[in-house]
Amino acid sequence: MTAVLEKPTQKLAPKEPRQWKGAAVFVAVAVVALVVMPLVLEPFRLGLLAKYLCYAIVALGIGLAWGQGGMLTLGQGVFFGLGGYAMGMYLKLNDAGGDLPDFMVWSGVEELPALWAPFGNPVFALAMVVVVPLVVAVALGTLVFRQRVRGAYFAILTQALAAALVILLIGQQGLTGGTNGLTNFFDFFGNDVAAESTQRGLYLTVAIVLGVLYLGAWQLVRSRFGRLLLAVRDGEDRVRFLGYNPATVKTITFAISAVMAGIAGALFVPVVGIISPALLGVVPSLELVVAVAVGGRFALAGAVLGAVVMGYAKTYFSEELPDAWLYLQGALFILVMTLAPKGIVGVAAALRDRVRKEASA
Amino acid sequence: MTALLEVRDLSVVFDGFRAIDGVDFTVQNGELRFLIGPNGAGKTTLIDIITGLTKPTTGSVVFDGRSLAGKREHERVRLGIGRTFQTSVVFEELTVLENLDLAASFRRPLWSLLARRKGVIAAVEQALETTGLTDLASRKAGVLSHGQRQWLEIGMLIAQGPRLLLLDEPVAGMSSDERSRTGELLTSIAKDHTVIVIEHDMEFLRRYASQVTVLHEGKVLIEGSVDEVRADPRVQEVYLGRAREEAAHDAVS
Amino acid sequence: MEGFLNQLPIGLSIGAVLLLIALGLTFTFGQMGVINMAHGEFIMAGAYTAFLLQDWAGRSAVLVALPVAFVVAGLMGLLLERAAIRHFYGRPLDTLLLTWGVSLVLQQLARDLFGAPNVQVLSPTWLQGAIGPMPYNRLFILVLAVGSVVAIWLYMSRSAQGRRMQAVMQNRQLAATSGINTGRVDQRTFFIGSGLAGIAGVALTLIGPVGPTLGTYYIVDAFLVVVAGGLGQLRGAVIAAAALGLLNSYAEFWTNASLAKVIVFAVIVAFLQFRPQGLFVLRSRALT
Amino acid sequence: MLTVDRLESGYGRARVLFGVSLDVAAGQLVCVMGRNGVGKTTLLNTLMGVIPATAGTVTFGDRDITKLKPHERVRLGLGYVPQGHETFPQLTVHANLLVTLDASGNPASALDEALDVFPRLKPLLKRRAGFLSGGQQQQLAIARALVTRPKLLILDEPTEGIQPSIIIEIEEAIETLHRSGIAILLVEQYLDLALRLADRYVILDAGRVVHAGTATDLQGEEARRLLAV
Amino acid sequence: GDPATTEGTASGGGGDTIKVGLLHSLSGTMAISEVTVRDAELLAIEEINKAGGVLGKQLEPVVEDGASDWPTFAEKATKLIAQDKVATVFGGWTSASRKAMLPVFEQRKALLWYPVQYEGLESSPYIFYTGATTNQQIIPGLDYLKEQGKKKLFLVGSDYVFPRTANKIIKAYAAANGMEILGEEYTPLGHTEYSTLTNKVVQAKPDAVFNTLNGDSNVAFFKQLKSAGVTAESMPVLSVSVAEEEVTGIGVDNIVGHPVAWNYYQTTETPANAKFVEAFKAKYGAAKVTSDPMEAGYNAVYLWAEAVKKAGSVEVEAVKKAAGGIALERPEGLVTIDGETQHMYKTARIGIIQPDGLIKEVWNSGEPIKPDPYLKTYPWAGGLAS
Ligand SMILES: Nc1ncnc2c1ncn2[C@@H]1O[C@H](COP(=O)(O)OP(=O)(O)OP(=O)(O)O)[C@@H](O)[C@H]1O
Ligand SMILES: Nc1ncnc2c1ncn2[C@@H]1O[C@H](COP(=O)(O)OP(=O)(O)OP(=O)(O)O)[C@@H](O)[C@H]1O
Ligand SMILES: NC(N)=O
Ligand SMILES: [Mg+2]
Ligand SMILES: [Mg+2]
Repeated sequence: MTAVLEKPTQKLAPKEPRQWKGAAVFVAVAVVALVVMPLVLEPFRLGLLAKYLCYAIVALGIGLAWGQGGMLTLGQGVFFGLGGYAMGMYLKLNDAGGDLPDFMVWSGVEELPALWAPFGNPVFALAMVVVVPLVVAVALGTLVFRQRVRGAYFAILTQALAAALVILLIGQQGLTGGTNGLTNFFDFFGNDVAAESTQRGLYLTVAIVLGVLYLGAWQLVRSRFGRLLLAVRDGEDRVRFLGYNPATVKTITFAISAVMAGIAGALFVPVVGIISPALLGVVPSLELVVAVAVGGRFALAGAVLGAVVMGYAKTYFSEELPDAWLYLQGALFILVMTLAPKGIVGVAAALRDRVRKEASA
Repeated sequence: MTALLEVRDLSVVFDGFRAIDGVDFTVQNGELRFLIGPNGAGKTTLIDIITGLTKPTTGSVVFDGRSLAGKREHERVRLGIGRTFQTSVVFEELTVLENLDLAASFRRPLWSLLARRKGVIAAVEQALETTGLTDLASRKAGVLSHGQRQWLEIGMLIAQGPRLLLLDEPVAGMSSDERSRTGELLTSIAKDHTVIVIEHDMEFLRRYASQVTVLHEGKVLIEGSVDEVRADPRVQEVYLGRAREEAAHDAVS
Repeated sequence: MEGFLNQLPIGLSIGAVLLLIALGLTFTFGQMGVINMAHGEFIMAGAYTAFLLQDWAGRSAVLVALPVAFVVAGLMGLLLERAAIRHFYGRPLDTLLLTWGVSLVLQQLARDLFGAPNVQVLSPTWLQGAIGPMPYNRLFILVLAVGSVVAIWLYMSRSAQGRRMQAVMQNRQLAATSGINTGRVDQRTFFIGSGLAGIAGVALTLIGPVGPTLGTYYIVDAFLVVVAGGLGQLRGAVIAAAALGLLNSYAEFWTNASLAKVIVFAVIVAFLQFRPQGLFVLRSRALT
Repeated sequence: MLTVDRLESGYGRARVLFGVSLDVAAGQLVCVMGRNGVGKTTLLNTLMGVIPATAGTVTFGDRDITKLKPHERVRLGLGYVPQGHETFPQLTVHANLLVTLDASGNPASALDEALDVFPRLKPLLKRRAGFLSGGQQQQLAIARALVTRPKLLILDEPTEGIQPSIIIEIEEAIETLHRSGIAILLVEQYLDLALRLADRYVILDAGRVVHAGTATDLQGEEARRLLAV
Repeated sequence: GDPATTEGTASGGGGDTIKVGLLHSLSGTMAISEVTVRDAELLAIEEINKAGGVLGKQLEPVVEDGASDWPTFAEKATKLIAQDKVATVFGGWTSASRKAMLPVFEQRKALLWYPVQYEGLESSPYIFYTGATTNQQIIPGLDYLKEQGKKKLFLVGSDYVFPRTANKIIKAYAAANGMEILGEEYTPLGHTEYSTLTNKVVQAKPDAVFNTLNGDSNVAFFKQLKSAGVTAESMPVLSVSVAEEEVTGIGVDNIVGHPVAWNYYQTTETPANAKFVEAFKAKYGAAKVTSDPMEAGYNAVYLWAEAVKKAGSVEVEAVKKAAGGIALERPEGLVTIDGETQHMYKTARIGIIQPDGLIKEVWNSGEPIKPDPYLKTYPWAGGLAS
């Protein structure tokens, strides 16, 4: 083939984006999170931060699935819950030390259910934290994406999935603890779960896990796969004609986001001390989507930022202005969606551009 | 030459309307085939069926000796069938380069896509040069004009390295100069690919086509050289609109 | 056996409730591509309208409230459309989140205006009683649902306004450049869709609680109807509501309320395997 | 009749038009030409109010319409056929025409007149517009604009993707309309067709008018050069 | 974190005031019920402060919102204890919220006063239960039905721990008392479609229904039961979670004549209640009603204050030790703290809903019943607490 159109006038030097800047910010944030926070925050507040970071892990997955892949999942709580229950079951069995967990006793269960038995093994339980969300997400993804269920249909289906799982969990009180969920934990891998040192260690663990997952997600987004994901988001049908199966791309991404949520759920349990169906429902799932939107859904950093900011805001307002929280949450959300659909990150970028422009003018 | 694409007794019915009605259609390896016919004749639908976008009601499509029945869109692309669309659809959020790169990468194993793109693959560089989009390589495809998009789509098609290219009105909306260059591009592509082009521009046809198939009301009306086809009274009747077409031709030449 | 037979009219009446709550949602989605999570709160507004009208209309407030609630909820919808939604056309998922924010605000507003506890709406004496297993008030809802469907269908297919609505939905920019005042059409559409929620709210006072969280009890079910029917498809919504009503009724009859909900969900997922876009799909040749 | 003065517009921060001025006198047919991507469609969209003008004015008759909404411009007598044979896909052909008719407030006869210009649409009246072929859709699109009885008809590449015989019909229709006194602003890529139809022409390049004149000027080498890349 | 609050005040007793935490759902589905309990607790605090406070110090309420979300209850409990260093917490409604808070109080050795009737089978050393346990509400309710000659029961409840446990007890009771259970149905919290359930109930033809539905579901249930033609005469529905507050929302029409079981009604005739109702209406409006959980919350503050006075300190272990045996005349009558179980001796009362929305007592246990959360004194309940 010869060049019959224009001759190239400029050789293609693959531009190096300002990567070192991103790396610098990441390191700075990591230092603050790992060194400064444990020093300046009192234990109770550090525990709260650990909780927000758990949410941030879920948000990261939502950012990936929704922001990058266009899959608005309103049922991320499902995977959070699956991870959380896997961890909770292990902790309960560990605490019970061979006896029946407390809730089974008052629920009239006489023998440890077969489903529970393997969760006494910590390795198995930890594996299930990843495997169960993965399997559910792959199964659901394969079913729905293959059939090209997408957009609003997908969103509503995931929402219904969350609602259904909550009902199912509540209905099986002897197996799941019902609405109460699993709570009253004592021992976390040999440590007193309520002890300050354990909680600090947990905080650091959550922060490190978040950092690692963030880097992984970042790499994913920058990769060809990430480009492909954007392409699927913007033109799923067209992608088929490039020789890719969009269902596979979406299922993989959805599964990754589900695994992230599962890991977050597992970390949440020792941090907060409870996992209950209410955490899996539509509302918490939606709240996290909102957080991602507030932070900026098109940037992974936005998702993480949004989760932390909204988590903090919720705590702050429920302490200071409990009656106003719903108004504030609603209003904040309306404002962000109308005025700043790209969220905090988008606003920041716009401001930076303006400052640059003025500086150069 | 052997047949690369064989369409046998193909029909498709939409809500009782026969858009394709018993089409037999064969394209040999290495051919540059033009497909013309009135608006609504079923040209796009035929391509839709070949590429898996529409399911035929009856009939078969055999590509390179293999039946395409039951194969999904992306599987057909993997067999080497590439197409462009009548109204171009490119990924607006991706740069021109990234659009081309994705088109060129589908044969890689999925896991290898997890690595970042380093540099520019040869096929992409080639496609950029061929389409003259090199200067726009790092621009988002969303800012391209209609014509530039069409070129980008052709570029993506080239970068896919398909064996059979199906182009649906590639020069629609282009200025005459742009048409010429696209025509030359097609001719050069056709040297080592099999190409089917749908086009309405008779001037373009006269310059670049040899074999032409005319569809009409879902059936093949005639197949032959450009001159044979143009001379056919039925083609003039249903497609060309004899009097003015001649007049127009005379006026220009 | 009698219990089994009774479930048939019960299923249909459940379907009528589902249809009534989903109708406005289907309408706004079908015509505007807006997924209105605040729909439940417009329903709530309708219910509170009936509550407020009791003061002078007494026990027949329900009747008086139907038109009033239509207008009240419609105006709320209009306000929402003007204030926010009009910036969101073509971004259905964003409207979903936006309107969720609105629903939170409206719930809290109701709590502040009417208090957190449920309020009392007494049903008219002439609606007390039943034919077999079918209470009059359920029958009333059934009639209301059927009537609303017919009215909307006539409006959409027979009136010039309805046609204009469809035009705007299908090609907003083209509609504008064809001389249609798209802003006006949007307002009207949202008014009607929200107004239907108001009617549903009045009807629900006959059978359920009237409080700030009223909307949240129905919204998921309403969405399921809309999804199963094919977003925005009137006949899809009708059939889906009836089918889900019957399914729910029999599933609960044989198992229990919790399992019935899970079964309904499972059936919908399975169903979408065959009909990924719901019962009725608007086909088009466009690629996404 | 239509006066465009130093019009500027674009998309977001990207400017596309950099001060375009042109006139269309009553009954005149003006052809806008230029390569792909020079801003022809953007110009027409700005004229119709689909995208806002960032500077400059558009005057129609003696009215400044720069700030009007698209539907208000239609009511003043601008008819628009956008690029890419646009329709209301789920409505029937008939409903496509009707909906435009009743938005314009014209009597039903306007619809019959439009169908007389495009008789091929008559057997298709009950079909859904979205399933028509490109050529059929384009005829519908022009017919739909005619139903509003425009004083100025704006057409964006009406022959794009259309079979030769229908191009001839469309060309004839445009000629007929032009002769009947309607002013026309036409974007067209086929030079010969433009030459046959236009009274005057305007050539755009990179968002600016680089050449304007009467149809006879366009025969010149200079104009042909400007239209080449 | 504000260091001033964390270091200065030790255990809520060091400053000029004593901080106490009030932790109820002020938002979400449970707000309907819990806000009223908080109001009653605030009233008690106000009254105690007016009377000179406790140990010469004023009580300072720190109000937090549990938001109808159990993990939030755990979090806010931690906050009240660790950050505000309150002397004690009054809070919770649902058993789930209590179960979520329980480990927090036990691990941090802090005190919770829980004011709602519940399913029993629990006795945390760091919780005082001022509502009824099962032998003070459910069992008297069953006794009443038995006495009325209702032998065939249908059990309807919300799907969570209290109704499920209550129904287990009811079934054991029925087995021992020659009663028959014709059906047992649970619906999710917030469920509003009761036509199928109603059909099942009507088809089963029970003598009475034992209702452990919670919250808004009661509204839908009673409305739909009424329109199916069920009346209090033909088939009484005994509820244990419907109080004065809920009657309005259900619509008096729909529930009039049906029995309920509690320890307190607004109409209960004691001098203390006359004062309570008057004070409550004066503070919150004449249209407000008082109910059993509100009274139990109101009592909790007084009982704690009494224990502090007796201990001479707000220190948790001292208060716990002092609490046993404290007896106060409360609106429901004499309430005595059982030091062993940290539950109360309470008088059981059956009432009938009146056309004015209030509840008229038709039966009471005569004297306060000793709390027996594990039903150890009921032979038929042997297997329940295993
Ligand atoms: N999905 C569909 N449902 C119903 N009818 C359809 C559908 N797709 C195509 N058609 C009809 O089939 C016929 C053939 O359409 P097709 O697009 O293949 O024509 P074409 O030859 O490509 O025309 P053009 O040259 O105008 O692009 C048209 O009449 C069209 O209306
Ligand atoms: N939605 C858009 N957002 C950003 N830039 C756009 C958009 N649409 C068009 N452009 C840019 O505006 C310029 C002019 O586009 P326009 O569509 O007006 O060109 P045109 O002259 O009509 O070309 P064609 O002959 O291909 O139709 C192009 O460079 C294009 O990249
Ligand atoms: N304890 C209760 N009523 O949940
Ligand atoms: Mg075509
Ligand atoms: Mg254009």
